[in-house]
Amino acid sequence: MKTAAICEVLSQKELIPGIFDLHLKAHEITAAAVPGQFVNVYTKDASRLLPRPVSICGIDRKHGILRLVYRVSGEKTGTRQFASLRKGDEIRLLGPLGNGFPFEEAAGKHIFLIGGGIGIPPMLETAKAAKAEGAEIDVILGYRDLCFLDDEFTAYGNVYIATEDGSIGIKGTVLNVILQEQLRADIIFACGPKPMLRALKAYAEAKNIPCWISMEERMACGIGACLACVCETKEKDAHSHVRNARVCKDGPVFRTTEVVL
Amino acid sequence: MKTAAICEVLSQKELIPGIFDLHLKAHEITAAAVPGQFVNVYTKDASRLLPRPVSICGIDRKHGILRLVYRVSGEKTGTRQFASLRKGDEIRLLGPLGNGFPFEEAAGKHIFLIGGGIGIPPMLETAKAAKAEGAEIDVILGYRDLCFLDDEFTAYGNVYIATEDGSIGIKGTVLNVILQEQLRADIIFACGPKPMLRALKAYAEAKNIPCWISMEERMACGIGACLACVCETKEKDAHSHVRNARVCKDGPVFRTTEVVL
Amino acid sequence: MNLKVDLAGVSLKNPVMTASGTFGSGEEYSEFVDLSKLGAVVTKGVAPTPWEGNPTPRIAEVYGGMLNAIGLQNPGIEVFCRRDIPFLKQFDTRIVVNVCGHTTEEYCAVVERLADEPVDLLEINISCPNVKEGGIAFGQDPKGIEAITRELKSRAKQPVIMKLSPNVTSIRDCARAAEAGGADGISLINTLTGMKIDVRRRSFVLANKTGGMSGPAIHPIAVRMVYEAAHAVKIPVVGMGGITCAEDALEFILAGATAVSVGTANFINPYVTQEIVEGIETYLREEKIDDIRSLIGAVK
Amino acid sequence: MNLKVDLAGVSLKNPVMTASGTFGSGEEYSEFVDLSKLGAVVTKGVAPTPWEGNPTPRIAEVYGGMLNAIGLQNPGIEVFCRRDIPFLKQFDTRIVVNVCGHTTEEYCAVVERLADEPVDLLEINISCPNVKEGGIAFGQDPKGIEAITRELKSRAKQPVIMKLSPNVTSIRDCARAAEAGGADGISLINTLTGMKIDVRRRSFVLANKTGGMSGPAIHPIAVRMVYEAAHAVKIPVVGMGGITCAEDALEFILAGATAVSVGTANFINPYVTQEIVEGIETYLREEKIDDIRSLIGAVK
Ligand SMILES: Cc1cc2nc3c(=O)[nH]c(=O)nc-3n(C[C@H](O)[C@H](O)[C@H](O)COP(=O)(O)OP(=O)(O)OC[C@H]3O[C@@H](n4cnc5c(N)ncnc54)[C@H](O)[C@@H]3O)c2cc1C
Ligand SMILES: Cc1cc2nc3c(=O)[nH]c(=O)nc-3n(C[C@H](O)[C@H](O)[C@H](O)COP(=O)(O)OP(=O)(O)OC[C@H]3O[C@@H](n4cnc5c(N)ncnc54)[C@H](O)[C@@H]3O)c2cc1C
Ligand SMILES: Cc1cc2nc3c(=O)[nH]c(=O)nc-3n(C[C@H](O)[C@H](O)[C@H](O)COP(=O)(O)O)c2cc1C
Ligand SMILES: Cc1cc2nc3c(=O)[nH]c(=O)nc-3n(C[C@H](O)[C@H](O)[C@H](O)COP(=O)(O)O)c2cc1C
Ligand code: FES
Ligand code: FES
Repeated sequence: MKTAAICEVLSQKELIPGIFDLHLKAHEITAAAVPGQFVNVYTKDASRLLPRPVSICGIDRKHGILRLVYRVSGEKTGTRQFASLRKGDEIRLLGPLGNGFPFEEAAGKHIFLIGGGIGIPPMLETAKAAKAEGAEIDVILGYRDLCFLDDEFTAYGNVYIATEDGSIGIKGTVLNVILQEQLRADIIFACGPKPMLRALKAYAEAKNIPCWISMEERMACGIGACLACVCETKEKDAHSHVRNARVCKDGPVFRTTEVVL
Repeated sequence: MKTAAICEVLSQKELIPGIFDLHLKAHEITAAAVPGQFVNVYTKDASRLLPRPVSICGIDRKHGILRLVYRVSGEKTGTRQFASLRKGDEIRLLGPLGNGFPFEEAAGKHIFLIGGGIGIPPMLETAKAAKAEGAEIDVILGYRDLCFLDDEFTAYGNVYIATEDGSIGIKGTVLNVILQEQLRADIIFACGPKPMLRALKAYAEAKNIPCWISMEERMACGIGACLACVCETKEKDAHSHVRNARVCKDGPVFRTTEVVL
Repeated sequence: MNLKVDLAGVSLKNPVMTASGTFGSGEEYSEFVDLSKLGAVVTKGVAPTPWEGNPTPRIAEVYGGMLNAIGLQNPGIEVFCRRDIPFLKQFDTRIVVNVCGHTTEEYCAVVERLADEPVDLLEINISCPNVKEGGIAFGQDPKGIEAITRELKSRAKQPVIMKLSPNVTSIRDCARAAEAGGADGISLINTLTGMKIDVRRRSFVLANKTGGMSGPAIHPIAVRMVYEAAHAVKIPVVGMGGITCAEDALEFILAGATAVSVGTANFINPYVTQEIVEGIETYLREEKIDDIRSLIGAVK
Repeated sequence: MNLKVDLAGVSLKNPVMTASGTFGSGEEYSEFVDLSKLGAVVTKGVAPTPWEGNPTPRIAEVYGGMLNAIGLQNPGIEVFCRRDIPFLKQFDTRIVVNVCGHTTEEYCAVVERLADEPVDLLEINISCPNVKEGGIAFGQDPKGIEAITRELKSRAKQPVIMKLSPNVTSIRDCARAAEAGGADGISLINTLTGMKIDVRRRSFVLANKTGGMSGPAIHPIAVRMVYEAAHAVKIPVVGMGGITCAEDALEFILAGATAVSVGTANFINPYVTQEIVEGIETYLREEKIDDIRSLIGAVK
């Protein structure tokens, strides 16, 4: 069940410059959410109307606490406004939205959980869920330079890090990690920038490893009605029969074999 | 000197339902302000752009404290937003604007200070200034039913009250008070709804008493540039030479003999 | 208290409809709104065959609104009849099918295909700014409007509402042209053509360069056009553009609209259509007005 | 770093001007802004004789903007020449006089009267939506635009910029008409005609019923029109409509404007024009661009 709700801010802190960690009271949303889904976040300022889609980073069903980790994308942005939220403030959300990672596929398997940059947050709750399914997990995280959330992944698997400048972990991309460390997996779940997803798609398809990736597109409705957020698919999509699936509803998680990147 | 400044809220309380008393830190504005002037108040919400003109109710030059008393004019209004301001919040002001009452004319005279409804706030600082000039003051306040600020006027003169329903003071209008109490004055300063101003203009002109009134009109610039806020004058106005003076710059205070109501 | 209005011979339980393209075929929003509470559901534009629409990014946020250049992606009339009409028939609301095409023939094909379907009204989109052929090309020229209206009217079984473009010098002339062509009603406004440039990337934000502007920012322009159109023709007018609350909707009705459509606001608050119906009820009660019809065009 | 641009043969120290009618004749704003820092001051529209303008209320707040129906109140050209030109001459900025009239003759009278005044440019307002005669009546019809432009050009000593209305089907045609009539430049957009209704009082908010919409809400429409106009003609284009910051101004320049005018934003922040000049400087520095002229029309 999707709900539009006004949620109370429980806490917010800045993890590294520009990356914020927001905890919200959102009982109805956490009750329904699964890892890999996202929520639409609305600004208070009435001059900005469109939602900001943000992946769910943590689901605490027992306490009804939703965790979002997001990047402020610039000055005069909606996310800049979110960054000024304090304990006790309110913010409007719509969610949970989209399909989530098929973590039940991970049951008993060896899996890669791959996150690049601001694509890392959704992998955290996915790691927790996959671990609960008994998966054996290699977590591979790609950063520009400064790391965030990496320490929290150690509870769920082996954590490998790549940084663009090599300041931490391996210099290069997540793919450099896989090759250099000679890692292997039965299944891949990933979220990150398009070039990373493209490289992983090629890698996974070459090795015949089932791979699911989370996609990004500009959104308006967030629920599949407006057709703003499409991505190209190999086959005709179920909705419009034209090879343009809706990221917000048919995704954001797709099998790499379904989509054209 | 007019300044546009972001001001800190020192306190805000609700005097009677819907009427708010706001104290702001506004050194530059208080340094320049005189009674009867006003400030433009801007909303935080970027979807509402025009300023709300609000008369200056109190000027504490020593501490740089500006006092505004205003009415919330409805739901979904800018003033409704102002009403949610708390100590420590910030709000953008432009001021001081307009000309103010010529309280120096009151020196040693017997004067009426007349306020009707939300026209009462500017009369408070005017009372203080007139008293400092040695005027003898009759304050006549008209309310619908509930009174506000009335107790504060007692420091400056005799206070008479009229209410529409007669629940407090004399039943009727401020003019009923003057007639019933047989009050007399050398000079009148007034602010309030148009029908009241119209009645006072007639009264003052019949009795040949110099009378200054503060006018209201929709404003955009607040400084005389846009020509939104005009009122009809008897003679050609100084700016456009067409008998349309600017309330924000040539007023808001006019001699009754100057304007057509 | 009566909320019922008559739109081109079709009785709506209240004047609140959805704006085409913002509400899909109702399914997605049925999770939030009881569709039976709405005057009508207006569907996304449908063409004779599936259309894939424009490349992404298809939307951009602008001050008080958005630009869209979806480009009328749709599954075509066959899938629509098989899937979307039966879905909507489950609800006690009117079905308005929004029709698009590249050519007069394509519009006609859709209209003819719908002849025996349980559809209440047709809204003809001759004002989409985001497709190369068809769309706005038809809707900016009074002669073109009259011609296509006449063609469609000769084929349509259901009443025909022509959806007009605001990107014109004289909305009055366009409204009169639709009336002259035999339209049973007109609806307006479609989106205003806009553009957004990313000054850092020095490129257009939308893949399509331009897009249609919608949302509260366009409301005053839409109200003016509805007022002008309503005073130019005798056929009923559907008002839309930037409605976010009951008061916004009532402005259109007072300006002369018989019904209204709510678009972009759905994206901000998925419950909004039903809330607007409730808000109109509250208004009528507070203002002691018995019949909403007494408000239509009441401000002159 | 060069901020200078050439507008119809007149060199501006930077491309930031004020929008007519929002800045008076500069005096009021000179308390906040150093006028010598601006590319030009564009004055309020001036007619041959004093005009008293429309009844009040003349303005209304709308979402992301405002409606105005000032109706061109102005003191007439004689007072203007005696009082406002000498005031502006104190500053090191260009003087652009905005000209209005009810008839072609009235426009001509102002233009001729200004022949020997120290005025740099003339901006001809043929697009005011708020006066009964003149104004927009001239500006919505390409033939009319060409005719009045030709008439004025034959009399004007200064370069002539025709100010176009956005309330048209084809801004390209209007731009081309101005060019054909000999205009030295065009400026756009004037306001979009809008309406606001007070649903509780059931009356128009403006005494004039309709008003011109301005402010950030109209920016995307204005950018689109400037882009279209700039690609339709060779003469320089002045872009305006909803500019509130340097980025908004730069969108116009990238779309093809040689200079920009800032209007409604002055009412919200009286320092804004100067801040925009500074913001453009910062942008050029950050983006390592030497010459603003390389940005004009750079996004295609
Ligand atoms: C399914 C999904 C999940 C996401 N999860 C996260 C997350 O967990 N953490 C995080 O930091 N970011 C996430 N993003 C990206 C995030 O949505 C954008 O960074 C954000 O919308 C930018 O908004 P803004 O207010 O900073 O920028 P503005 O420039 O103010 O945004 C203007 C408009 O553009 C949209 N927009 C701008 N950039 C993007 C983008 N990259 N993707 C989609 N819309 C965009 C905004 O939503 C808004 O509508 C996710 C995106 C999607 C589609
Ligand atoms: C010189 C002057 C002094 C004033 N002093 C006071 C004061 O001390 N206390 C007080 O409570 N009110 C005062 N007012 C009235 C006050 O400006 C309006 O009540 C207020 O602007 C309404 O804004 P809103 O946000 O409540 O309404 P909204 O409906 O949100 O306002 C929409 C727009 O209309 C304008 N507007 C609406 N009503 C008025 C009005 N009556 N006069 C001018 N503009 C209006 C608003 O400024 C805004 O631009 C004064 C007005 C003027 C002109
Ligand atoms: C994303 C989106 C898609 C749209 N698709 C259509 C469409 O298919 N057919 C149509 O006639 N109008 C379409 N429109 C226009 C709307 O129906 C409506 O006329 C316009 O958005 C103004 O109303 P609003 O401001 O309430 O959104 C679309 C609008 C948006 C925002
Ligand atoms: C209060 C007001 C008065 C205006 N007066 C004039 C005028 O006298 N002549 C003119 O050509 N344009 C006039 N305009 C239009 C502006 O110059 C400008 O074209 C328009 O407002 C769009 O710019 P903006 O959104 O930055 O305000 C006026 C606009 C406003 C808001
Ligand atoms: S955002 Fe509307 S369909 Fe995805
Ligand atoms: S508000 Fe602009 S002249 Fe008074």
